[in-house]
Amino acid sequence: MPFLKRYLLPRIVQYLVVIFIGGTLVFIIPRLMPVDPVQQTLQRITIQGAFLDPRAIEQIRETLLELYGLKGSLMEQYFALWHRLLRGDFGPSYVQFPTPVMTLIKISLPWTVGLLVTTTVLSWTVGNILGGIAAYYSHRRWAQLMENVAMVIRPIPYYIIALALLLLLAYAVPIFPVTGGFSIGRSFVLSWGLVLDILKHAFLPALSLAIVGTATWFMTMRLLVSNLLAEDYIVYAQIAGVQDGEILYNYAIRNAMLPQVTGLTLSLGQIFGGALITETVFSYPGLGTLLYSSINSGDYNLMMGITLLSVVAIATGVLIMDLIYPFLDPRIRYE
Amino acid sequence: MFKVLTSLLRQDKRFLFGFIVMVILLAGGALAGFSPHDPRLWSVVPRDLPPSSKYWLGTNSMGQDVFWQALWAIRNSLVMAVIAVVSSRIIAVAAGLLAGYRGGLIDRVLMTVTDSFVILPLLPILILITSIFKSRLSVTSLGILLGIFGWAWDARVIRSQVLSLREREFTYTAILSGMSTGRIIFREYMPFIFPLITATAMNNMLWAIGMEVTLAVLGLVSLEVPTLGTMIHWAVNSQAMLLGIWWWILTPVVLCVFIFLALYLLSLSINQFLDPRVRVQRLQEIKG
Amino acid sequence: MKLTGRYAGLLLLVLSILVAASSLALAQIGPDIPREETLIVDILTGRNPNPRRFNAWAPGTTLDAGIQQLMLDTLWCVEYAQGEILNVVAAAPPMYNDDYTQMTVKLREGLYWSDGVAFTADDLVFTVETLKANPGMNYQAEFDMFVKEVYKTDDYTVVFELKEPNSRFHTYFLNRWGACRIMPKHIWENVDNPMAFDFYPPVSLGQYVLKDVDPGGYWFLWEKREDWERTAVGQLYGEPKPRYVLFHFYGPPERKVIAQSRHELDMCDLTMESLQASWENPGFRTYRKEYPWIVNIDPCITGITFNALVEPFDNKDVRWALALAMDIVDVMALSFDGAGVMGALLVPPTPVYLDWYYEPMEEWLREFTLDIEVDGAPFKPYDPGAAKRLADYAAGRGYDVPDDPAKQREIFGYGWWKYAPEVAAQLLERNGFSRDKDGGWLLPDGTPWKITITSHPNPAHPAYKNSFAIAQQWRRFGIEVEVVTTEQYNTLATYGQFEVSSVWPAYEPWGGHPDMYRTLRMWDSDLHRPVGEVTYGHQGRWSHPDLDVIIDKLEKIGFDDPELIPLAIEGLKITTAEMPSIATFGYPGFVGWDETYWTNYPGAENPYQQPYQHWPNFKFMLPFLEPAGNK
Amino acid sequence: MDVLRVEGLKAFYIVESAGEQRAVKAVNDVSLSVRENEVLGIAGESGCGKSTLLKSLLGNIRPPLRHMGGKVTYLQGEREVDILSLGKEERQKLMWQHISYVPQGSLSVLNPVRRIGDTFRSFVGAHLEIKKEPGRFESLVKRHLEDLGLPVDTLKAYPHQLSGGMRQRVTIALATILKPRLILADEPSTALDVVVQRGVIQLLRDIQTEQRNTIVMVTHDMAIHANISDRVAIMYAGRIIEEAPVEQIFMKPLHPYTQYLIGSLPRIGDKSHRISAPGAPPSLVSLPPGCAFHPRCPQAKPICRQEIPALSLAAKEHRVACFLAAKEDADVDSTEAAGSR
Repeated sequence: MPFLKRYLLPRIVQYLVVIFIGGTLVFIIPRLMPVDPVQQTLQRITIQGAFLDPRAIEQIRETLLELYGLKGSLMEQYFALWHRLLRGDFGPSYVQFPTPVMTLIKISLPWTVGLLVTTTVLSWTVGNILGGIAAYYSHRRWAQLMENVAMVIRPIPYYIIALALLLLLAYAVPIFPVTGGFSIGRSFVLSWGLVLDILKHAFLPALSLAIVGTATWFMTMRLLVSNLLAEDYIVYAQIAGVQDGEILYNYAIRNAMLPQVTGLTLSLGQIFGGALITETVFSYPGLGTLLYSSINSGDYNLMMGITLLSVVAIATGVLIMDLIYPFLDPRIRYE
Repeated sequence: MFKVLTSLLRQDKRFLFGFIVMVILLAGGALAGFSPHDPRLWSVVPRDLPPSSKYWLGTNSMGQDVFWQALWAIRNSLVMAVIAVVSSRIIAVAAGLLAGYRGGLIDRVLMTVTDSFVILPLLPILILITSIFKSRLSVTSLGILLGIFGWAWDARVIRSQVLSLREREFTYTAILSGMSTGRIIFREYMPFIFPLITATAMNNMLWAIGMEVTLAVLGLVSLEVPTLGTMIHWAVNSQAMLLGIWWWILTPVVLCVFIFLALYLLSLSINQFLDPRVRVQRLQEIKG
Repeated sequence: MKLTGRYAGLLLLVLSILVAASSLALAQIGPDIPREETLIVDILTGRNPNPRRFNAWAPGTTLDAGIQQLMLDTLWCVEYAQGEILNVVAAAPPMYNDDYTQMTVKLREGLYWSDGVAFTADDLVFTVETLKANPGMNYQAEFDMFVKEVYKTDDYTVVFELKEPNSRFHTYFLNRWGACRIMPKHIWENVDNPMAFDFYPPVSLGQYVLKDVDPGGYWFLWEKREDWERTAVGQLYGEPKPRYVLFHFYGPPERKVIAQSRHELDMCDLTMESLQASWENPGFRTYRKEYPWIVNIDPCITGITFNALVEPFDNKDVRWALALAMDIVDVMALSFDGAGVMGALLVPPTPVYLDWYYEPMEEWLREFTLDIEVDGAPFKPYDPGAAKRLADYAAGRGYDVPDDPAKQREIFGYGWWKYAPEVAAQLLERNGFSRDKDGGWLLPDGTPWKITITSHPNPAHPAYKNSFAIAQQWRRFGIEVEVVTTEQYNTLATYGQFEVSSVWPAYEPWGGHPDMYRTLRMWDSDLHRPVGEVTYGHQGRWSHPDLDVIIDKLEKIGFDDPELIPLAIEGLKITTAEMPSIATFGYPGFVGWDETYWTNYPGAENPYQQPYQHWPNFKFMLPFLEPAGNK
Repeated sequence: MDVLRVEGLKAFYIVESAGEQRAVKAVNDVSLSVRENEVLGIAGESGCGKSTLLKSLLGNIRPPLRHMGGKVTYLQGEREVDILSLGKEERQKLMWQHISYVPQGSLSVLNPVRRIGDTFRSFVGAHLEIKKEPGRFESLVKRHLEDLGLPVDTLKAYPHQLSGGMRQRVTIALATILKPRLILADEPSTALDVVVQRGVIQLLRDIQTEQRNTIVMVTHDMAIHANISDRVAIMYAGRIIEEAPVEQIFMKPLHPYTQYLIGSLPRIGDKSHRISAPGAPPSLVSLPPGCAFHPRCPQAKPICRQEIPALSLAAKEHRVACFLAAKEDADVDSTEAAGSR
């Protein structure tokens, strides 16, 4: 089948290459860092222990190198990495030794996924619809207003937006919680109250992400649609008296959506890297803070685990996207 | 060129706005050299003063004049962005031309690498790298680092342009007339590729400036070099928002907005001037 | 446009539901936990990514979210506000034999684990034996090295037979900011792999027991035990007042300010700036109610460390020159707006150490000279008037500062080194340094002198601000300085890959005991390693034969020997004359307390206890807090 | 009876370049009437304004094209409506059921991501209530395609799956599904090869016979006009310069330009050299004074350089705008002359 050979096969090869490059990168980069995970652990012990005999530290160091699997040459470590990864094992966290990296990721992942999937999809949808509308009715005053607002919001550093929201809605007008995923002491039994509670806590981080996300999608979509408006099939449909709503949705947005869908895949894949800044600002219990603290503490395995997961997720997302793309764009299917 | 500029300035209000803002910003950056203070010295002026006729944008908690700091920040951020743009353009053009012109295996290999760079989660990787090199991350090296990660997208755009050029008549004519590959590329293709380079450069510049701010907020760049990012870093960590030192935090934020607006509007009208299709083409390239 | 309208409507509906839901319950804590019976405190070390791990004996477990404060009491504990050592689980101080090869511990009677099982000598013996047998666990190496045998003589007496003499073996069980804690034998004896065991839900020996944790690791809720009197603190101080203690990490300082403004955080650590931003919060107070607000009893000294193995910092004159090129008043002004207690010695200037060391050494300091002549007389670098200069600066900033010199000394410290750039220049020039035409310093080989300071990456950490402030001094003096803040600064220091670092200039002493062995021992020459190797001594890699002799002597005398202080003073004279690190000021603790729900915090006016929530001693404070009566 | 009357229509492209406003006079004072049930051909070189004229007839005037004057009146039942003064809604109501449009370039006019059937549905749905009557649309479309001899399967296809000829047929089917009284066709067969072209034209003709509607056919291809048109109007530089029944145009062209146009057509058995008009058509931005054709006209007289000839009756049903052909009608409307300068 030529479709298989010309379309599918290159994409699967691509998929494997990306994962390989990603895995190699996340193996090499941390090892270039002067952070020594054993040293970091020793430091924690030194801070926590009353007084360690200097000679004892030498002994602990040896033991830890052994336990962490950091003995042996880089090549050996590198092969050990792929060997483990193929079994879906990211090894133990160094800092939280001997807890497996997977356990830590599993604790944090649901929060990040919950927050980011919702906001990404929401802002993608809203941004695209508003962007399409604003482009279609670009001469109207409200459309221009929307564009100007988006144009000003877009470049403000996200960190500032998040912080400003927090100060505004948790400090100046304290209607939302400052931090956390849900109320303290609330039993974690599924109920309407719990759902509401989680939503309430997720609201500010979600809002901050949605504002920026919507503005970004809005601007791309506006550009795409305004370029499409000169297309013959849109002009033709307009002449034929097809209603604006129909043209906007089935003609303009449907066509402009194609690149946006790919964009969505890419940004959904980024979830596994965590919304690093969001989570730091709102102290949200997700992967972003986990990743950041793992970098700070030189926890190679945890770093590699999260980054690699992110690479795999994006690559898989893009692969799936490539596979279903022909269904979205009939032109590709019959190429 | 000059004629194009004047006609764009006269007929396109967006271009006019972007141009004026950009000229002001560039002039500001150039003016930084005349700063009466070493930007890395503290306690050169009284602390925490609001804007006044003496200190146009007030002073910060470290005893620096926000106005002059801002000029330095513009200069450094723009220099950083330009370096990022130039270096990423070089890679993108080289990869795009080679892949598009040679085709075959080279094309496939190059495009696979390119796609990998598009897909890799940039922020975690950049954080990893910057936390290694932080101490040595000057404005120049940060620019180059961002350049290394910012080319992939545009290499694809250039490649597809070359692909379509290759199919055109004049390429065959040129080949038949014995023109060398280099001459074909530079004499025949460049006029078509150059607009693409300009168009993608603006977006890349915005990306580089935004990335610098993110990394600086996380404290991952050389903090004593004033850039838009480090200005925000110091202001936030000195609680400028809570303490009401708004002139300190607002200055870099407003500058960010203006730089973005200027570059965005410039790129929009330049694109339109060159070819209204380019932008769509670029965005549609995502699907690869 | 119909469709858009519908979307907007939907969005508005969701929004209003959320807002309505939010305004119903404002507080962070759930409805079942009464706020007025709960003390909410900050977690110093941040989010705990593995919140259901309570194995305090494996490396890496986060301890300061309740484990060390409320759950696992230790044998002894340092109390540095009063300068004493408390017997907590132990009933008495340790008893050594004459050659320090045997240590006997008497345990408190009537203590119970939170699951109702009695605490006995078996628990302690089991703990030591278990740790000793499991490589990788905390204290395994130490116990392996020193413990020949551990056994009980009765249910409340444990004897340690040591392999070699060790006059300070008990300090492994002396809680300063961590110590060896005791395992409940009845739980751990069934554990196969003590390293992997999570110990969840945990069993407590303290007055509180874990009630709930955040799966995300941001908070830990502890509840008062019903049998609180069957604990060491119960026997010592009685019933703790809060029914719940909530450890809650809010994030960077501004978030703590916000939380306190909402009365959702009672005790926390702030920074100078966030403290200033907190004044509008009703009920807010600091350690001192007036300027400089900070905690002055923290047993750590800040400063800057030279790498003695790197040129030109191997030269004592260079180190002294850099000290004299610093204006301590400007350093403190830049880093904390003058709030701090300056200390010239490598000893934290807390009230007890001022009594033990600064007071006795003041006369010596005043007369101390460098071997360089200024105006024909040996130069005396000590400046007893530095505190006054700092006080004048603060007054100039509009703060209320007492005029009484004695009060000023108490608030700002005893004195520091003179700001004498010209003497510094003299010191450098006689070592071959020179200046270029712009006044920039050149190394003896004629190349420009550039110093890189490696520092802590967290803006909330004192070392961060301090290194930038010090960089300013040297830059003004004509040296090119770069500050590199990096997560790796500690590792870099341990490997000796630095020139100048903001790691602790000297190891912290016990805090509540005059013994300086803990500090001085780190400069022992046999601990030092070349650059590129991990050092187990002080990262500055400086040592001195005379100091080695003093360390040897200290090692041979016991913890309560009257010679401790005189010996330490001799050691400190050496570290002063040699200037291996420059001490600047005591660790400024910017504590912020909210008095809306709780009062009688141990502030400067009544320092009955150390003031932090992250120290193990926090538990001793709880019986003295008073509910403010607000609902 | 005239189903469409164009009076003094002017539509210019207003372009700004280098800060100056310039008018591209694409449709410049065109008057025209279309009778019921006829095929009116509009011919001319590319760039003469014929496509713009069609756009204006459709009321599809959007920047940079601007309506500068004149009326386009359709007769709808008993009612006369000026399409250029209608609101958007009303204009759309007029479309497809009364006026329809077959565009040029069939690939680009069909939505690439929707099936042909969906495009039919949205076009029909815009004018008929098909949602409430299930099956009505399906049977309508099916019958229509069958009538036109098109396979019903094409409804399931995407535009790019069809051949160019099939796409053009589909476009024609799309334009005629609601049996419009008037079909405006813009180069419907350009870019197709000759055999396919013939089929497409034949299809249009069949439809016209079947549905008894009126067609305005714009194409530069005189052969097509010969084939299908009843009357032909020749455009040059934004104006209609000659208008006559098709036989008259071919047999007795009066305007020198038309003569060149006809003269350049290949004829079976004629081996003589074909003469086309010398020079190139003028720029619509700066028209020459007087008759726009005079620089290319071998018989130009002084008056041709000064005044614009009006379109006037030269023979029965035959009107021409040329001082040479209609000497008796030399008095020129001075206001119009001023307006076009």
